Amino acid sequence: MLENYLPILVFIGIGVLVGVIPLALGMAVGPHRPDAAKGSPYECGFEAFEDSRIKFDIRFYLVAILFIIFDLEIAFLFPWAVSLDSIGLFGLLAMAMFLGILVIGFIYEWKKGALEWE
Amino acid sequence: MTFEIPDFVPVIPELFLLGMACAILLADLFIPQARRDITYGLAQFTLLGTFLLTVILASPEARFTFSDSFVADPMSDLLKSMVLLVSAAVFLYSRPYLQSRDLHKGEFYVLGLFGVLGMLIMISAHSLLTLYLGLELLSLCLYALVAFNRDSPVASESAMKYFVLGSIASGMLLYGMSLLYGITGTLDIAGVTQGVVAAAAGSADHSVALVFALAFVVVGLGFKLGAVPFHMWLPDVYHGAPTPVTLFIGAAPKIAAFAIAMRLLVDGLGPLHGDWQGMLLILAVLSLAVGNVVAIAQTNIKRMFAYSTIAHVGFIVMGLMSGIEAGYAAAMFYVIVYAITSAGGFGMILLLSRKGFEADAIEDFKGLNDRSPWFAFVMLLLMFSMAGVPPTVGFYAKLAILQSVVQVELVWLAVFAVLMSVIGAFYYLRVVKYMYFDKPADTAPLPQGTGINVVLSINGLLVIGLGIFPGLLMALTTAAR
Amino acid sequence: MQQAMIQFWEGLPLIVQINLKIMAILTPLMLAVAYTTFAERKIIGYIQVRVGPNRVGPRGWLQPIADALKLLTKEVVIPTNANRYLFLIAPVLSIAPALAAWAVVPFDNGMVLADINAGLLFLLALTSMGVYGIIIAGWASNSRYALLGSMRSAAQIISYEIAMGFALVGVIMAAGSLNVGEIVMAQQGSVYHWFLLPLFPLFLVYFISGVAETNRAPFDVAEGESEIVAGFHVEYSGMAFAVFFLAEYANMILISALTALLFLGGWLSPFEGILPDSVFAIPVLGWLLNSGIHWFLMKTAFFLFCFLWFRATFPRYRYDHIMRLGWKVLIPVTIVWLFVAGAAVAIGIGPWFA
Amino acid sequence: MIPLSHYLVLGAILFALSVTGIFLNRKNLIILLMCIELMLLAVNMNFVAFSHYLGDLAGQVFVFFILTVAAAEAAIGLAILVLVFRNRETINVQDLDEMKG
Amino acid sequence: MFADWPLLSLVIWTPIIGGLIVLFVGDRMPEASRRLSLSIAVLTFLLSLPLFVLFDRSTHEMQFVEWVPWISTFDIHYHLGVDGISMPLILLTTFTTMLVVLAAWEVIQYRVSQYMASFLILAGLMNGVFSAMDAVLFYVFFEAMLIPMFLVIGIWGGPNRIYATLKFFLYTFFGSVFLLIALIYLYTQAGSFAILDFHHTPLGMTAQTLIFLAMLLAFAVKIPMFPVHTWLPDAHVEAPTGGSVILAAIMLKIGGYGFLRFSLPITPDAAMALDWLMITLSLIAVVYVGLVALMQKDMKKLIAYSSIAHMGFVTLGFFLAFMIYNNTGNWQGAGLGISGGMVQMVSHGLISAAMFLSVGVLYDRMHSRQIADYGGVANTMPWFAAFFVLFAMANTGLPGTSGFVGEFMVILAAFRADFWIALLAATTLILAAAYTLWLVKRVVYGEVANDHVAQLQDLNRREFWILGVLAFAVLLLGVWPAPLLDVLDATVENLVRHIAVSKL
Repeated sequence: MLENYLPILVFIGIGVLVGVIPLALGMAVGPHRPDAAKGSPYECGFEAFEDSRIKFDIRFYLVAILFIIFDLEIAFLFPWAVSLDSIGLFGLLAMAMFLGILVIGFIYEWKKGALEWE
Repeated sequence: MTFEIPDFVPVIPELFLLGMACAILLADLFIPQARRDITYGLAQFTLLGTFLLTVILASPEARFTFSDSFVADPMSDLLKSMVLLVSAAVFLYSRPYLQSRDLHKGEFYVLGLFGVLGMLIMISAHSLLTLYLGLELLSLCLYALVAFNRDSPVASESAMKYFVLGSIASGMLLYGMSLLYGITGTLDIAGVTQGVVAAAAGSADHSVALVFALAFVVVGLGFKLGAVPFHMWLPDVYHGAPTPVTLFIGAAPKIAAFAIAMRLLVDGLGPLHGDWQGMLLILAVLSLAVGNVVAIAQTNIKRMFAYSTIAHVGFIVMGLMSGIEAGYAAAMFYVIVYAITSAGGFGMILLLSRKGFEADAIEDFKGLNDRSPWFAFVMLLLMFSMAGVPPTVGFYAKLAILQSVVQVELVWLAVFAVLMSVIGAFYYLRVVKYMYFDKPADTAPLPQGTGINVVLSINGLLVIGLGIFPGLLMALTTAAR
Repeated sequence: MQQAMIQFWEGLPLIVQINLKIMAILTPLMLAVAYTTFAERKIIGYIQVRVGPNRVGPRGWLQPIADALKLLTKEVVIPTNANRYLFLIAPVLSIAPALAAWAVVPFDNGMVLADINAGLLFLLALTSMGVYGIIIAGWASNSRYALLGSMRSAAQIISYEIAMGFALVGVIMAAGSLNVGEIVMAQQGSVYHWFLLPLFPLFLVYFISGVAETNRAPFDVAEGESEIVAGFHVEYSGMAFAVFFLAEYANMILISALTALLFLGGWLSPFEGILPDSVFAIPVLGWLLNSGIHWFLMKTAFFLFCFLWFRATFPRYRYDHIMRLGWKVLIPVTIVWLFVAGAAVAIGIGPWFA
Repeated sequence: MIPLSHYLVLGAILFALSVTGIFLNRKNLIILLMCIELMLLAVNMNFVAFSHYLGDLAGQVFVFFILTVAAAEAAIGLAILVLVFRNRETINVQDLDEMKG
Repeated sequence: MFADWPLLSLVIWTPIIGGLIVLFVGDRMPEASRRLSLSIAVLTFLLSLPLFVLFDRSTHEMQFVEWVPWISTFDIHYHLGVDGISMPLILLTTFTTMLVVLAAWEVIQYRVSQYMASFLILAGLMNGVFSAMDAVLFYVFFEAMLIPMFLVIGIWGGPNRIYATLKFFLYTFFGSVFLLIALIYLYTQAGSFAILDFHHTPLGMTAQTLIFLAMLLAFAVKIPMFPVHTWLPDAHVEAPTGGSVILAAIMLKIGGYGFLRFSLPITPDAAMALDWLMITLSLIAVVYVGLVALMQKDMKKLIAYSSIAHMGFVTLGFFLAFMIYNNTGNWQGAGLGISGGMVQMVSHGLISAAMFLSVGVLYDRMHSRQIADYGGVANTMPWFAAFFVLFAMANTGLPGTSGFVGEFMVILAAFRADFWIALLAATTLILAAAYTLWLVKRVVYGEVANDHVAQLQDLNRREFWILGVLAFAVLLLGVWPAPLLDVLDATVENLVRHIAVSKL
């Protein structure tokens, strides 16, 4: 059972290698001649006049917050969906209720304008 | 595998509340700001409806459902009724305040209703899981409510503190629960009891682990109740939150917190009474001392109430600690009385506040007797009730607790408690002093003819009415145990 | 001979076996990635009535190799104020999950590296990992454009991930399993049994989300050359950039493969159940018409083509439109269809939900 | 088979880490939020381990609920954090000292 | 016909409910509330008279008993009843309340109805204290009393009223919480809150001692005894006249009553063991506080200290019993001390009320209580001077006044106990004479001290009647104490019998 996961672990390791090796290779093979202009962040020809770690729109937070909630609801749906055959009508109704509450929250967000990006 | 359809009858009040809360959440979206009172009306209807359902369905038998993870018994019936009534009063007191501050939004009521739902679930929890879920439902609503005034730096700061410390508390409680689960192999409260008995009788490892689990549970509960040394959040939250929210937090959730303490410690970990008695004893002593002493130094009445709450929690914990049925009943009586009294106390702050003016300094009560003898009198009753002076009901609450403490032969603790009450009396008296002996600084007339005045009066009179006839409520709490 | 090979194979240590298997997956995959870039330029070229790259090698066939060599010899510039380690970790975080996800992708019945029951969960988890690479790249670069690009990109990805997740739930409901192989087998029978039909809205949602997840046109505002000059990887050069590039194409192929597996029956033949069994007994033709890895590759290739096709034909979406589409169209559609599918399960509408 | 105690020790270490993090951290509220999440994960570790060794599914169900609650908590925590930053222009833990007494 | 009435309840609730009505009549109609208050006070007094008339003097049993379940959980009952020691005090209460209401007639102009209501409610509560036969009920009345008194001193008091009233409240509250613990402990031992059950509950010596000390704290603060007496001068000085009167005349008596009702019968062995302490403290009160009184410049303070000294006499009388038994081997004369203490309490109730009212009369005119501001008042206020001298004489214990009877009885008892104690106690006669007469001399006699005194008006009719009635009572009790003694007899006798039996 658990040994089925071994290939996955190995694969992840190899995946990382596939990322690391070209990088290392590139850094080894490619030239290395840094200068001030090269090292400065890209700025369409202007000098950077502020810290580039700027404040960004609060909506990104909002999206993150909503995502957490919804993603988790999905996590709930997964086991339910798998076992739908065996839990019968009651399971279905229970999940319908669950989804109903989720939908209520969704409607609330929608009406409150949390989903707007004008 | 098929599922058995659970018995829905015991949860009808909760289901009604849930359905209505969802409906209100949606309905509120389509109600224009000018007619926000509809939301308010619906919320009140919901609370009263739930109350009626609770009362109608009440019975002296314990009714289990959802695989025994939910129980409706006399204790839950009583505590739920109280939670619902107190919350209804809270909503009533809050409305004018919110209206005058552009805070009158449907979210307040919806969050409040969900919070109440959380409390009901806590009260009826008969499994670690439901207990935790109710607790979190309540806590999450409260965090959001504290931050309700989005433009207030103090409110957001206190919300943050509340959130962080509340989450830590939940984490502690959960960790304790996880150990309990590991030791007893079940989440069911009754099962936990059996498991604890078996484990305690078993190997020494198990009993060490049990005490370990117990310590975490007690710490978590201590946080939630606001007992010293886990009280740090309480003054800031009381102080920083908008007053209606402070009122909400200050009143009903204490009942729920008491309920989970009962379910967990008494019902679940009853066999470990010897172990938790000592822990609670320390909590009680510290709470009494810190709460009463620090309250004296406060100038903000919300903060003062916060420390006074801590002191009251000390009394409640004392009742729990006694470990006898009378003590539990006494603690229950105390917590109900406390909820009623503090609802009145905060209601009074709300009554005195108006647009652009927060009556949250103790000095704002100056000369209240000249402005309104009646409300000064009501506040007087509330203050004396908190101080535990007869004939107000606060006295019987303390009496019952002391009685149970003396009964388990901890007379020194009773003496300590009453000494601390004497110190406590001082700051309550200070409020009375401002009201009666000083000239008013603020001469604006009090609002007239609103429902608040009536309910607040009833609230105040309840304190003395219950003081003259405490027998009924006491009988109820005794029967609920 | 065959016997000997099997014996030799079984004699190898497990870890070597696994590594060989992985190589067997990775090598073609990397080749596919390389030639997808080539195909992209060619196809878009033809759609735009150009010829595309045709200089390097016969008809330009060596172009990807040349690209790779060029990138390899370029300097990997690390901006002065960048967070060096995060800056270098980001591309790795991008590509590793895009590749590792293939561990649970079945190519044919039983032809899968790791036959795990939580396959779909694993896929969902790994595809979610990609967003870390983007965020970290944007943050570590210490450039406004990169940061803005990464924020946009991250917000977009997680928004579409919800719709994607809901769509997956529909598939699981129909299949009753999280094992990708079993999901494919649940679609066995005939082309009507494929989930494309009962879950058509979910299929659309899934594929659109897939496109958005990979930041491909028309949802490529994160790169948005005209506004934020390549977005989160603006500061990357040389092989560091190449790795991001690889990751993007690997993800495209993965999404295409998954769409084929989840909705179009994977390796199952469209003729199954339609043609009489006797046809499948015909030596070569029968093998071609019967289910097998070639069907899976063909379906995948089709969706991959769609990716390129979209890029060539659709104008870029505005950012608020993208978010609106994700939240206000796709999510409601999936939720509604979940209810429909739930009802279908309750009633037992065949052949999918029986 | 990995013995139960390993998991428990891991859980305990995670829990201790999170508590330490909460009490030592004076700089950044986000770290606090992360510590809280870590705390819940430590609990989850315990529950899953116990559940597996007891052969009782209830523990895993509990984990599911804890995850949900953790998500809701994180959402509210982030929202409050945003509010704090908007009102105070800082998320430094030490700067949250407007109320005294 | 009155015998069937729930007289005690009436005496308690008539003034309380009446007070609430007065409160609602409000400050808008001060005249109406004054009249209403007076009629309620008079009605209450009339209702209390049957208690005296119908009192069965031959028994120590509780009379006029009322018994209704109240808080069933703790077996607490609304249990009322009076015997020889409580009945006179109830009468004293209702009587004094009338005078207080009258005395405030013109003087109090600020928030009249609240003032009147406070005193009426206070009267009801004090009657409750004296008639409660259930410990919790007793405690409820005992504590509830503090609230109106707290307000009375705080609202209508002098410049330093807030300090005084807080001190008053916290001292008494502090003392009484120990009583509460003791009562709760007794409940766990006796199984009920009935005071009479407490009397018969056997208790170990440690328990008795602790309970005795707890109760001592409560009652000593109340009565007050040295060294917890310091709140009293402050409270008296700051309180309005009515407040002082009630405080001195009745509230102090509750301490004494508590000793008789609780300390002695519940913890006789501890009381016996600790009687030296009580006697010492009493003698200190008598002698030392008497000396302190001598030094006072403020009339009210002087009377306050004199009250403390007199109450020292009361406690002395109560606790002599054991010493008499120890020194003589029998209980002969023990009752004399206790009866003497009781008579002294009643008498002091009248005299101190009269003294404070007299000072109030002066204060209303001059707005000063400093002795130095007066002199030669007799010249301008002859009637007042006459009354004042009479009360002063009574205060010193001049034969023929009520003050004499009690002191004489206590001193007699003291002689049975110990000569030296008696001697020390007797010094009170000299000390009291010294400070009281010196006060009289400085205030009443001599030349007219200043212009203000010269402009003083003599008593008006209201004041005349108030003082007159008091003077009559003082003299009546002085020359014919028999009715009071009759009432006390059976009860005191029973008390002595009770404490003679060890509870160990």
